[in-house]
Amino acid sequence: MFEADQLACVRGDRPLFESVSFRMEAGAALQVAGVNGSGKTSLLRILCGLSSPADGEIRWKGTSTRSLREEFFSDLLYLGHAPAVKDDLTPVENLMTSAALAGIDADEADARQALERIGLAGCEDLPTKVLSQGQRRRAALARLLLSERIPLWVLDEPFTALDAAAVEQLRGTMEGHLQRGGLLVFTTHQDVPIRAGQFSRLELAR
Amino acid sequence: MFEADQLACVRGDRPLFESVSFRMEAGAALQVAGVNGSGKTSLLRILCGLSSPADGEIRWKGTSTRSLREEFFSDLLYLGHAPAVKDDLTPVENLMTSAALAGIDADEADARQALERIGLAGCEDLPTKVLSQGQRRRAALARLLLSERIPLWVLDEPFTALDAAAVEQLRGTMEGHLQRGGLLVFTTHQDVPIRAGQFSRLELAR
Amino acid sequence: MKPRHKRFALIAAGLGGLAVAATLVLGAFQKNLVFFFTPTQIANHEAPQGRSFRVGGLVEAGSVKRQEDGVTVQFVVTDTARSIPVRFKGVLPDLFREGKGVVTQGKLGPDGVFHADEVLAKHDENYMPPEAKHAVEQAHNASRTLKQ
Amino acid sequence: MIAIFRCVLRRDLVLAFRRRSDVLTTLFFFVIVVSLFPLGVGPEPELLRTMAPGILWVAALLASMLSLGRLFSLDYLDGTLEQMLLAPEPLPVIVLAKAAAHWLVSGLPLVLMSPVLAIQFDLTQTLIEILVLSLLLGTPVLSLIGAIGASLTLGLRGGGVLVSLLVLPLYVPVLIFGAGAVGAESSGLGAQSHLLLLAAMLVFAAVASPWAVAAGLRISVE
Amino acid sequence: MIAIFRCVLRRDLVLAFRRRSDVLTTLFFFVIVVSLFPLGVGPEPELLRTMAPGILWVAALLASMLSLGRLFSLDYLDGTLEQMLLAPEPLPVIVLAKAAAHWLVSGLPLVLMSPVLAIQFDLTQTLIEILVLSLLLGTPVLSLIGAIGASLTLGLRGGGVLVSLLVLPLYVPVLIFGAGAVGAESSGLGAQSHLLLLAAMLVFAAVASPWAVAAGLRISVE
Amino acid sequence: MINWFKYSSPQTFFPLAGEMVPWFFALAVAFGAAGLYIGFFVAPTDAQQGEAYRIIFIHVAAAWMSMFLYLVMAFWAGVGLVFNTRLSAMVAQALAPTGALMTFIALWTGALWGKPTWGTWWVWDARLTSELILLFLYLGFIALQAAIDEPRRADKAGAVLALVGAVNVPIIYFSVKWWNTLHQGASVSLMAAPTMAKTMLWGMLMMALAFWMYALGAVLVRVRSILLERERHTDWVASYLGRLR
Ligand code: HEM
Ligand SMILES: Nc1ncnc2c1ncn2[C@@H]1O[C@H](COP(=O)(O)OP(=O)(O)OP(=O)(O)O)[C@@H](O)[C@H]1O
Ligand SMILES: Nc1ncnc2c1ncn2[C@@H]1O[C@H](COP(=O)(O)OP(=O)(O)OP(=O)(O)O)[C@@H](O)[C@H]1O
Ligand SMILES: [Mg+2]
Ligand SMILES: [Mg+2]
Repeated sequence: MFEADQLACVRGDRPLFESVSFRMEAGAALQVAGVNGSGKTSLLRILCGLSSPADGEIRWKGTSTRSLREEFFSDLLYLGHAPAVKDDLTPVENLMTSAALAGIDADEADARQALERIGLAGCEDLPTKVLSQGQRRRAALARLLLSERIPLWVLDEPFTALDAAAVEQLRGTMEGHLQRGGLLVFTTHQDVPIRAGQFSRLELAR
Repeated sequence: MFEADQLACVRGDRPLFESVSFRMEAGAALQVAGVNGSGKTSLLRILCGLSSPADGEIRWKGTSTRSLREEFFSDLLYLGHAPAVKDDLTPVENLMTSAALAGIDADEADARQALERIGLAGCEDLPTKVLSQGQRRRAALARLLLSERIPLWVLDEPFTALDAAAVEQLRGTMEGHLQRGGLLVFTTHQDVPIRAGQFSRLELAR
Repeated sequence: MKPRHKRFALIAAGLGGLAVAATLVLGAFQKNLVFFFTPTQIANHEAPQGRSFRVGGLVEAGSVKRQEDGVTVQFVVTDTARSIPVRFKGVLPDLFREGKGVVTQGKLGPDGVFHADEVLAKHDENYMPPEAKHAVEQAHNASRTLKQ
Repeated sequence: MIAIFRCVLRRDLVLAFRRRSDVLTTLFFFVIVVSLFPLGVGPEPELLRTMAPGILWVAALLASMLSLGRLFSLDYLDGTLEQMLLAPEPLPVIVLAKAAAHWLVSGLPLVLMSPVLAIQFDLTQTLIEILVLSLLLGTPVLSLIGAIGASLTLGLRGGGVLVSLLVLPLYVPVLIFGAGAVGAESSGLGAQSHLLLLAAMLVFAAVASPWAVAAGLRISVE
Repeated sequence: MIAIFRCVLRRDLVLAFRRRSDVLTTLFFFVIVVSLFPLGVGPEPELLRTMAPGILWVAALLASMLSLGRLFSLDYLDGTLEQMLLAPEPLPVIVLAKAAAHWLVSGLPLVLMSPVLAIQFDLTQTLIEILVLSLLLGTPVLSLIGAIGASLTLGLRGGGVLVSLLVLPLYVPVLIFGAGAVGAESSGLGAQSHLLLLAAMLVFAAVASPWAVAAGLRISVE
Repeated sequence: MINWFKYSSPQTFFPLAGEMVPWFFALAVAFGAAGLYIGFFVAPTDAQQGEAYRIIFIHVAAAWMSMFLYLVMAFWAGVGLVFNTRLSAMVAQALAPTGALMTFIALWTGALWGKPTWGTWWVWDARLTSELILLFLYLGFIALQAAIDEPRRADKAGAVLALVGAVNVPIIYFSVKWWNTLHQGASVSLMAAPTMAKTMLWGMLMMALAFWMYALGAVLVRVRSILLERERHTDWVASYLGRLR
C-alpha cells in the first residue's frame, strides 16, 4: 500500500541515508529510529512530499506520490515538530480549521468532544498562547481523534512534552488506528511500545 | 541556601499554585513534577526572577533575590524551553556568547572541548539552523559543561528531544554537579532517576 | 566592581549625560530657531535668498494700499526698528489690521519687495474689552508681540 | 474549493479581528506617514497640494508592504503552512483566500481613510474621487504582488526588508499609474486610461499571482 | 561592564554579517523609497530640490524603523533575551550595545549612502555636508528611541506596526530638526542651532533610553 | 490623594467612587453653565478679535486639561510601576481616553479658531506640532494597552511609554517661549499677572473647573468598570453583581 523505494537524502554536503526501502500494508506501524541527527525528520518530510529525496521514489497504492499530489494528501495526516497551532485562536477554533484544511468534516461539537477526550476540558476557550507546552501539544494531537478515516498517519516525535497519562492515551489512539487497518509512521526517543498491528523498526545509522 | 517562601502564582485569572515553600542546601536536587499545565515552567521562571510571583518571596543565601539582582544572577544558570541558540551562529560561537553573557570565562578551546564531549564533534562549525532538533538541544546543553562553578542550576525539561545516550550523559553531568555541592532544580516528564546528592520532589497538583 | 557599584557608576554617567544635554540645548537656544524672520533680520541679510520664508512683525499704520484690481494689497511690515514692503494677492484674514501682528510667507524680490503668497494674522496674548484697550500704549503692545 | 476558500478567508479575518489593534495600527501608520511629510518638507500649501497624491500612494504602498510580513510567516512558524501544502485542495485557492483577507484587513481601510487625509491636503472633490478609485483598484494588486514576495522570503532572516526589495520594483508601475491618475485628471487629461490600466493589472494579478505564490511556498517550505 | 558591551556588540555585528543581505536590504529600501518619490510626485527639479532633505530624512526614518523588528524579537523567540535578563551585568549596558549594533548596521550605511542620493536631487556641496551631519547625529537617536518601542511591543502580534505607532511621535522632533537643519542652512540662517539640538537629543537619548528599554524588556519577557 | 489611592483597597474604593461620580458630574454641569454664561453673556467683546475669541473658553480649558491629564496619567502609571499598586495603574488606564479627548478638543477648537484669527486652519509651528504629538502619544498608550492581553504587562508597558512621553509636556508648554510661534504666548501664568480682562479670566477659570470635574467623574466611572472587569473573579465583585440583580 505505502512503499518507499531506494530513498536517499543529502543535506548540505552530508549524505544522511541512502537506499532506504520499505513496504507497508494496512495495519502496519513503522518506527523510524536513530540517534539525534540521523535523519528521521528528514525522512518523514520526504515521505509526505514536503521535501524531495535526492534519489528514489515513494508510492501510495502503487502510484508515485509525486503524480498523485492532492489525492495522496487527502489520505495523509502529518504532524511535525511544529504543532500547527495558532497562538491567538482557541483550541476549538484551531482544531476546526485544521480539520477543514485536511478535508475532514467536523462540527464544533465534535471538536469539543475531541478536546475533552484529550484532557483539555476547561481550556477549550482560552487563547492557545497561554497554554503550557504540553497542553499545546495536546491541542495539536486532538486532530488525531478526528482523523479516524484517514489511512496514513505520519507523526514526528508525538510524545514530546506530554506527561505520563497523555503518553499512555496517545499510545492507545495509535493502536486503535492500527486496529482499524490504518498505517502509521512515527519517530520517538522515548520507550513507548506499540503492541497492536504489525510493528517494525527502521534504524537509520549515522 | 536557596529558599522559596509561600510562593503563589496566578496566570490570567487562574490560580496555578499557592503556598509553595522549600529550602535547599548545597548538594540538593529538586524535581518539580506535575501534569501538563500544572505550572512547572511558571514556577521555574519565578524562581529565576524572570516573572514575579503573585505572592511570596525567594531568598538566596538569606537575602531576597529581588534586592540581590545581578549578584543572584551571577550564581544562577537557567535553561528554559527555548534553547537560546542562534540559528545563524555555529555551535562554537553560540556557546562562547552564552558563556560570556553568563559571566563565565571560556576561550574557544574550552568551547570546542565541551561540544565534543556532548557529542557534536563534526558539527561545531555548521550553522546551528541545519542541525536536527536533538543536536540543537545538545548545543544548548553544552553550557552546562562550562558552568561548573555556578552553584544553582535551573533546568526546564532538559531531556526533551535527546536520544537515549544523550539522556544518560546529561544525567551524569547533573549528578556530577550535585556531587560538587551544586544545587539543581529541574522538571521532566521522562523517568530519569537522579541518584547523587539529596533528591526531593515537589508535586504541583492541579 | 560589585554590581551595586556598577549601578552607581551608570547613574553617575547618566547624570553627567543629562548635564551635557542641557548645555547643548542652552547653546542651541542662544542661536535662533525661528518660525519667522523680523524685518531687522532681513535688513541684516540674515534671511534666506531666493527661497520661500516667513516674515513677522506689525503692519505699519497707514501703509495698507489696495491696487485697482481689488485683490492685490500692499503694506509695510515693521518691527519698529526696520521695515519691509509686502505685496500680496488674495484674501486677507479678518484680523488683519493696521498696527497688529502679521506673519506672511513668500519670497523676497530683487526690488526689495516681499512677494507673499500667504498672510496670517498674529495677535498677542492680551484680551480686553475695547474701552480698556485705549489705556494701553501702542508701542508697549508692539514690543511684546515681537518679543515672544 | 469554495468551501476551503471561505474557511481560510474566515479564519484569517477572525484572526485579524482577534487582533483588532493590527488593523488599526496599519491604518495609523498610514495616517502618520502621510502627516510626517509636511513636517519634513515644510509647510508651503501649493507644494503640498502637488505632492498629495504621490504621498498618499507611497504611504499606502508602504503600509501594505509592511503588513506583508504577517501574511505567511506566522503560519510558517507554527506549522500551519505545512498543513496547507498538504491539504487535499488546490493551493492557489488557499493562497487567493489569504491574499483577499490581507487586502480586506490592510488595504480596504486605507482606501476608506484616504478621502479624509486628502482633504487635509486641500484636494478638490473630483480629484479625491479619482484618488480613492485608483487606490481601490490598486491596493488589491499590491496585496497580490506582495504575496509573491512574502512567499519567496519566507523564513529568511530579515525577510521583512528583503521582501520590500523584491516587491517594490513590481509595485512601481502600480504607483506610477495610481498616482498618475490623479495627476492626469488635474491636468485635464482625464484619468480614464490610467484607471483602465490599473483594472487590467488587477485582473492579471488575480489570475497569475496565486500560482506564483503557491510555487514560492512549496520552495520555501522544502 | 565594558567586556559585556563589547561581547554583545561583536555578536550582533557577526550575526548581521552572516546575514549581509539584511544590511543591504535596509540600504536598498532607503534607496528605493528615495527614488520612488520623484516617480509619485513628478519630475520638476525645483520642487524636488526643496523636497530633498525631507524625503531623505523620512526615508531614513522609515528604514530605521522597519529594521527595529529585528532588534529584540529574534533574541526573544530563541530565548537569548532571557539569558540577557539573567546576566550578572547591568541590563542597560547590554541594551546600549544592542542599540549601537543596530545603528552600525542600519543607520550608518544610510548616512554614508545619503550624499550620493542627495547629488541626484541636485543639492549643493554645503547642503550635502549639513544633511550628512544631521543624519549622523540623528540616526543614532532613532535607534535609541526605537529600541524603547521595540522592547515594549516584544512578542505582541502585529508588533511591527504597533511599534511605528509608538515610536513615530517620538521620532517627529528628530525629523523636524534633522530636515530643518538643511532648510536653515539653505536659507542662509546657519544650521548650527539645529545641529546642537540634535546633539543634545543624542546625548539625552543615549543616557535615558537604555533604562527605559531595560524596564520594557523585563516587562515584556515576564 | 496619594494615601487615598495607594492605601485604599479596591473593595472600599469602588463604592466610594460610585458615590462621588454623580457629584462630580453635577459640579461639572454647574461650573460649565456658569462658565458658558460668563463667557457668552457677561464677558465683553475682545478689542482685537471681536466675537471669535469666545472659543477661548473651551480651547484653553481643554488644552490645559490635555497636558495636565497626561502628567497625572504618567504620575499614576509611574506609581503603579514602582510600588506595584493595582489601583494606580487602573487610574492611569482610565485617564488616557479622557486625555485623548481633551487633546482632540484642543486641536479641533484651535484649528477652528485659527481660521478666523490667523487665516489658516493649521501651521506646523512648535506649539501645534507638539500638541499633535501629544495626541499620538495618548493614542499610542491606548493602542499598546489594547494590544496586550495580560493586564499586568499592559499596565507596566503602558507606564514606561507614559513616562517616556512625559518629556513632551514641558515642550508643549514652553514652546511659545522657546521658539517664535504663530500661536500666542501665555496670557495666564503663575509668574506674572494675567494680561486679560477680569471677567474673561473668570469665565475661563470656570470652564477649566468644569472640565476638571468632568474628567474626574469620567475617570472614576471608567476605573470602576475596569475594576469590575479585572476583579470579576473575586468575591466582592460577585456579591456586588449579585446585589444588582
Ligand atoms: C490647532 C491649533 C491650536 C493648538 C494645538 C493650540 C494648543 C494650545 C495649548 C496646548 C495651549 C495650552 C498652553 C498653555 O497653557 O500655555 C493653548 C493655550 C491657548 N491658546 Fe491655543 N492652540 C491652537 C490654536 C489657538 C488659536 C487659533 C488661538 C487664538 C487665536 C489660541 C489661543 C490660545 C490661548 C489664548 C491660550 C491660553 C494661553 C494661556 O494663557 O496659557 N490657540 N493652546
Ligand atoms: N546544510 C547542511 N550541511 C550539513 N549537514 C546538514 C545540513 N542540513 C542538515 N544537515 C544534517 O542533517 C541532519 C538533519 O537531521 P534530522 O533533523 O532529520 O534528524 P533527526 O533524526 O530528526 O534528529 P532528532 O532526533 O535530533 O530530531 C542533521 O544531522 C544535520 O546536521
Ligand atoms: N491568561 C491565562 N488564563 C488562564 N490560564 C492561563 C493563562 N496563562 C497561563 N495559563 C495556564 O497556566 C498554565 C501554565 O503552565 P506552565 O507552562 O507553567 O505548565 P507546565 O507545568 O510547565 O506544563 P508542561 O508540562 O506542559 O510544560 C497552563 O495551565 C495555562 O493554561
Ligand atoms: Mg527530528
Ligand atoms: Mg513547561
